Amino acid sequence: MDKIVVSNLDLFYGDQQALKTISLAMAEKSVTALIGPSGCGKSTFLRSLNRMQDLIPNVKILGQVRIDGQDIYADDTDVVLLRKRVGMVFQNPNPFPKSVFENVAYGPRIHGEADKKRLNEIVETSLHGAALWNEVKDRLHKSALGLSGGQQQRLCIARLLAVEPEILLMDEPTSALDPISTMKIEELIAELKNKYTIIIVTHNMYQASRVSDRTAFFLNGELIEEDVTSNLFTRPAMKKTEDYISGRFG
Amino acid sequence: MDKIVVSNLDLFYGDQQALKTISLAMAEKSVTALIGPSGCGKSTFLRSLNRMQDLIPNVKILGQVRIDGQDIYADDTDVVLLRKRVGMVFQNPNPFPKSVFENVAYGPRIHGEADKKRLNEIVETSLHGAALWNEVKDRLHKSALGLSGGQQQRLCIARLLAVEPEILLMDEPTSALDPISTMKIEELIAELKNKYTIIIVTHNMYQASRVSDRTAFFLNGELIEEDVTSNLFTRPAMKKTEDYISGRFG
Amino acid sequence: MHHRKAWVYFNDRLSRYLFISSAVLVSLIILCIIWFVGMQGFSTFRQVSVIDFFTSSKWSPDSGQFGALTFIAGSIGTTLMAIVIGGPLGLAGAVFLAEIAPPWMRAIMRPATDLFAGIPSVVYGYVGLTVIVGFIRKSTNSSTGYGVLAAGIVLAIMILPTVISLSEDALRSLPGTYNEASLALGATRWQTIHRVLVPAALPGILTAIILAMARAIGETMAVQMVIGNSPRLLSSLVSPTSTLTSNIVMEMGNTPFGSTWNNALFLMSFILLIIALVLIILVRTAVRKGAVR
Amino acid sequence: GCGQTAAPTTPTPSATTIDKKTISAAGSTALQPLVKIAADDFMAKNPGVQVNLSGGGSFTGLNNVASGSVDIGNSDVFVTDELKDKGLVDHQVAVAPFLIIVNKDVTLDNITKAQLSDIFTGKITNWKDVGGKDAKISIIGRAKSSGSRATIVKIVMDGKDFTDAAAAQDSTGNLITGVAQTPGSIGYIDAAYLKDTVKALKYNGVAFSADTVGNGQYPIYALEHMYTKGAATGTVKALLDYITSPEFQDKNVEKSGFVAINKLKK
Amino acid sequence: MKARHTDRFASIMLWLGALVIVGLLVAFLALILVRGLPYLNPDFFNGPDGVRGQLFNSFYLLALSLAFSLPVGLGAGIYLAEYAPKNKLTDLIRLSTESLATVPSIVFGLFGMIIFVNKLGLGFTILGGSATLALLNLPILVRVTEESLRAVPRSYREASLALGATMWQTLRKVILPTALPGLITGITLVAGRALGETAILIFTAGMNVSRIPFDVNPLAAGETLAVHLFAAKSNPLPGTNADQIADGTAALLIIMVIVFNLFLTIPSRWLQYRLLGKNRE
Ligand SMILES: Nc1ncnc2c1ncn2[C@@H]1O[C@H](COP(=O)(O)OP(=O)(O)OP(=O)(O)O)[C@@H](O)[C@H]1O
Ligand SMILES: Nc1ncnc2c1ncn2[C@@H]1O[C@H](COP(=O)(O)OP(=O)(O)OP(=O)(O)O)[C@@H](O)[C@H]1O
Ligand SMILES: [Mg+2]
Ligand SMILES: [Mg+2]
Ligand SMILES: O=P([O-])([O-])[O-]
Repeated sequence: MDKIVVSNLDLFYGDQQALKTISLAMAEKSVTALIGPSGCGKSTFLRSLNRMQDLIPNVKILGQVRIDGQDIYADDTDVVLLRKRVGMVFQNPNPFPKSVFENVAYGPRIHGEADKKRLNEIVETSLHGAALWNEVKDRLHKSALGLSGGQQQRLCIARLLAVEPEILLMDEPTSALDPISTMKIEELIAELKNKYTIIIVTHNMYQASRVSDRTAFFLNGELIEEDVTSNLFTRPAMKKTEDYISGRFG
Repeated sequence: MDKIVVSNLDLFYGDQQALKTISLAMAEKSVTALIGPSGCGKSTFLRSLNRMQDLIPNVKILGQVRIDGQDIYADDTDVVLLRKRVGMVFQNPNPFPKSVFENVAYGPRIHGEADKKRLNEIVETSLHGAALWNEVKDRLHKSALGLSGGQQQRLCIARLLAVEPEILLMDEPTSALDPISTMKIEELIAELKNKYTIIIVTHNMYQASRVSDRTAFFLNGELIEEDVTSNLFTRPAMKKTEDYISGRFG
Repeated sequence: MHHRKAWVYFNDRLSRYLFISSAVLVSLIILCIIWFVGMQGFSTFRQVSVIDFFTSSKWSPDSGQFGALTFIAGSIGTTLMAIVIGGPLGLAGAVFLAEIAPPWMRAIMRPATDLFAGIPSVVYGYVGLTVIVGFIRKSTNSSTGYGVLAAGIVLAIMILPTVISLSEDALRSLPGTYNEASLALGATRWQTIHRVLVPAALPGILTAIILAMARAIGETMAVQMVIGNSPRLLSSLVSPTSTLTSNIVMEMGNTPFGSTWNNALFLMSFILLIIALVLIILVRTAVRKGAVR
Repeated sequence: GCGQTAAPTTPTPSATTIDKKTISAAGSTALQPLVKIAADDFMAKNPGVQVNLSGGGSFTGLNNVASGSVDIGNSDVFVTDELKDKGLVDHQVAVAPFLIIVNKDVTLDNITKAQLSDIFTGKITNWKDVGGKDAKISIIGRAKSSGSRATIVKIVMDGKDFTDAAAAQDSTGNLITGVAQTPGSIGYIDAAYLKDTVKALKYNGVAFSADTVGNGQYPIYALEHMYTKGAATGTVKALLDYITSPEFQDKNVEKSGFVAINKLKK
Repeated sequence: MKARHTDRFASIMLWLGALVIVGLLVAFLALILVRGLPYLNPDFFNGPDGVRGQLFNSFYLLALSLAFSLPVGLGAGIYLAEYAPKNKLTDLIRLSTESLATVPSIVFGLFGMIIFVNKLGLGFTILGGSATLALLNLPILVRVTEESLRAVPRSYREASLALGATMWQTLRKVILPTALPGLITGITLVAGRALGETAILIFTAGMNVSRIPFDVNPLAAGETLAVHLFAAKSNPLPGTNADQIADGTAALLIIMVIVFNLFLTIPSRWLQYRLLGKNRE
């Protein structure tokens, strides 16, 4: 069943068009990878799925994005609820200037969890989930800004897991991670797939082929091709895709 | 000839030790890769080579770092000159809130280049060098903050190339880049190696083996092993290194 | 090239020395003023007992009685009043401007707050005297309407621009990623504001509140017009009393420099400084304790 | 000399010459309006001369003239003991009478010394006790350091102190505003400042006028002084001479609500 | 759902707060302008009791006081934000700067009077007045400067220094331009205070104006509009239209502040544009 259906999505920054009539459907409990050269619009596309793009001035969006059949750009959409359901990990780690614990507890707290014990549990589980627990268990109450780049990124993933969204948008979640953390995150994705719908931007084609069911290739704001991952990497339909995959591009 | 010689370097954040008695020499016109799990101290090590760590309060540094035989932590070190000679690309892209052009022209300008024509040339060459020219040539005078993550990172590389340092410190320079830009940067590194001494932090072992002459493996603030890259990856001397490389770690 | 480099370094060094000497100069000036006020003030104690000065509310310089309790209580009272009213209102204004206001509203309100800052205190005092005092008299059934309430309201309005502009700047200079990160977790705008943005901007907001408080406790002309200036210990919010500043300005000009009376007024300025110091430290620790966790 | 600058109609006193181009006066705010008029006239008559004027209060004026930083110190009060030996010379330039004013809703027209004293000391707090309607009395006075207040204390209250319940204003203008808007209020001002927003009371049945002050029937007044350090000379003397000249005293002093100094019977 | 209601409620409260603030301001402006504007005719400026001297003095004093306090205040703020080691001494400086901001201006006035009027024997002058004003404004300038600089992200600093820029170059080309809006806020606050200050100036700059129109001699007497207004309110001279003078002056002061703010914002926009490059999004 299709969880997310995007139809004819156009997006403009001022008068520069960043997404050109994108149509794409993403199935429930599946992983979709977005690949493409830097600046082709992957982040932009991702951010328009939970209306993060609303925050940038001068952005114009045309077309439709339906989640569970509901147009998220309809006037009566509850954006807050939307964003709780559609969680996001950003390209650059962005922890709050709070303690490690408070960063992870933030989501549950705002959604009404006040019980100390439950919070402790959630924080621990989420940090385990993001493969960070061992490194921070002794400094839970120190500032998150003192973590290394990769630690910060995993913290952001833990923070997201703590709110248990239905859809996970991940913008290069492992680009700052070492292979071992990366592997753990990939394992996590494989596990989460059973419950969540996941869309992941990655520059690493091995990663795309390891974790995703389907892959979409973007170029210059256009969706060139979308297919089952193994097909796309072995028998791409389009010349441009082939060029990109084989590194013969540009 | 050894360009950089680090001996018995200890570094503390407050009372937490982040680097433990590191000794390491890096030869001129060579590429050294630093690998290791997230949080092991790679960035910290890199930042202590151009005294960027001076900017963080409560950091204590013991031991010696010699560049061309000169102790850079000596009292009479010219830190400004040091940093011009030892350029750095940061883990997270950090362009100035200025136009693309002004970002790249910044370095040459502060080092005295005022000639408009020369500046234009430098900016163009540097942007070419960082594989960014084509994407930004029409928006040179728009804000750099409107670039995509990968574009920002390449801009920072271009900005660095424009000052022509002797040593390049690169903290995961390609983690936000797509394979094609990555390839270009790797080619660039291969080319620059003829003139510069390069130290690169990377999580990508393929990258390490592709670009570097020697590789150093860090773990928990310690330097576990350092060797010719092909040796380290194929015949590591230490068990820990082997575990990490084969992904059997942790 | 070498020549230029020397020049760049010279500039760098020169600017550093200039900054250091500015800091030294400012420190010296501060020291001078504090020393001057302190010296002048402390010579009061040659004639007056320390205990009397702080514990008595009998201010009758002609008969040698210098009890400043009334003024101390008045100053603390009005300042707290001003902060209690003006602090939250100003902070609300700042949050509104930084996070909520549509552009057109911001375009009106931001310059408007700057204007507030430019209105002379005499005008505030006059509006207080003719509008607010009358209003209080009628609505509280006090006989004159002068008092801490009137002064507090006038001061609350006067400190608005300080609180608003400085807090708004602090909020605006936060990286956009905090906002994004919180909203992406499904936080409402208000949750984002009070759990992430305001705590993150706290140092700037604190500075705003402290400078506002400083302005409130040190404000003279406007307070003096609406406080009533009777040397009677604060007993109700709507009966005339005095503050340190109002009494200083009422009596400073007409008392001979060097006389005990005049010295006592300087001592009162010094006390003002001490009260401010204590309040500043209190605000800092209180807000830090309360919000960062 | 001043020959070429003196206006032909002005009989310039022979002993004075214009020496300094800029002179300054500071002090009493009560006297300031009068000095300001004099200074303006004087500058008009002597182009090139600048008279700098400031308020600050009587003692500020006395201090400044004693320390030599201004040429003239204006004061409502005689020089204080502390400054007695500084060689200050007194020039009395006007008489400042004081009025008792009340809010317009007060029905009284006259008040006696005893009643007033009882009100100000806080013994009487309701208008009905002095023949008015049943309403609370609010006193709005001046600060402890005020010359006006000192005069009232001395002449009306025989040295007794004001009640603590009295509110105070720093300046006559604000006092008038206060009395005008507060029902049942009473205060005192320099006669010069009377406005029709408040009502002036007769004192012991006598209304204030230049004549009643002159003949001693209206006793609430104070002398206004302009002090110099040592005998006045040059421009300073010329200015003081101008202020005390019959021409200025006749034309301006009474118009400004003061009483000419020579009207006073010693 | 509770969060949603709280959000709605908070939004309404914030809007209300904003409306109260704007309402207050509109009320103030209306009160002042409606009363005063009718009197603002040429005679009000050039007539016998005209205020053109006061008007000029207001700006002149403001300019001089900024000229004294800006370099030092900015310099000290920059030092505290960028150079100063973090220790007890700098904390002490910070603390005393803040508490100095509480000293009532009249004490500054007396301090200024003793220094400039008495000790240096200047008498009541524009120079003494503006120097004293500068003292009053220093603490605020220092604090605001430090705060604005601290708000600039560290990554800018790092990026610039890593390119081999000196601290001064980094400051001039990256940090100060980025902090400019905050600095402007500080200057506006300070300037507003300078334009509206009375207590200080009565004791240092005097209460009348030079007879020469637009006298730039810093040793001339310097009554400003605010002092003029104060004088008209507290000692309403008989025979003059004191109320009209006061109301007109108040209106003029407000207009002046508006003009000044414009003066400050337009060049500062331009300056930031210049310093940060053509930064159109
Ligand atoms: N400013 C700081 N204050 C305190 N601790 C810090 C600070 N910066 C780094 N650390 C700690 O020092 C250790 C090394 O950090 P560093 O940033 O060097 O790691 P790294 O190897 O670069 O990791 P990554 O690959 O995730 O970037 C980590 O445990 C980190 O949490
Ligand atoms: N805020 C913005 N204002 C203007 N242009 C923008 C903005 N954000 C992105 N763009 C432009 O839109 C295009 C798509 O950007 P986007 O960030 O989606 O790329 P991306 O595919 O995520 O690249 P990367 O892999 O480098 O992160 C780019 O050309 C970028 O410069
Ligand atoms: Mg992106
Ligand atoms: Mg790192
Ligand atoms: O201002 P006074 O005349 O009352 O001193």
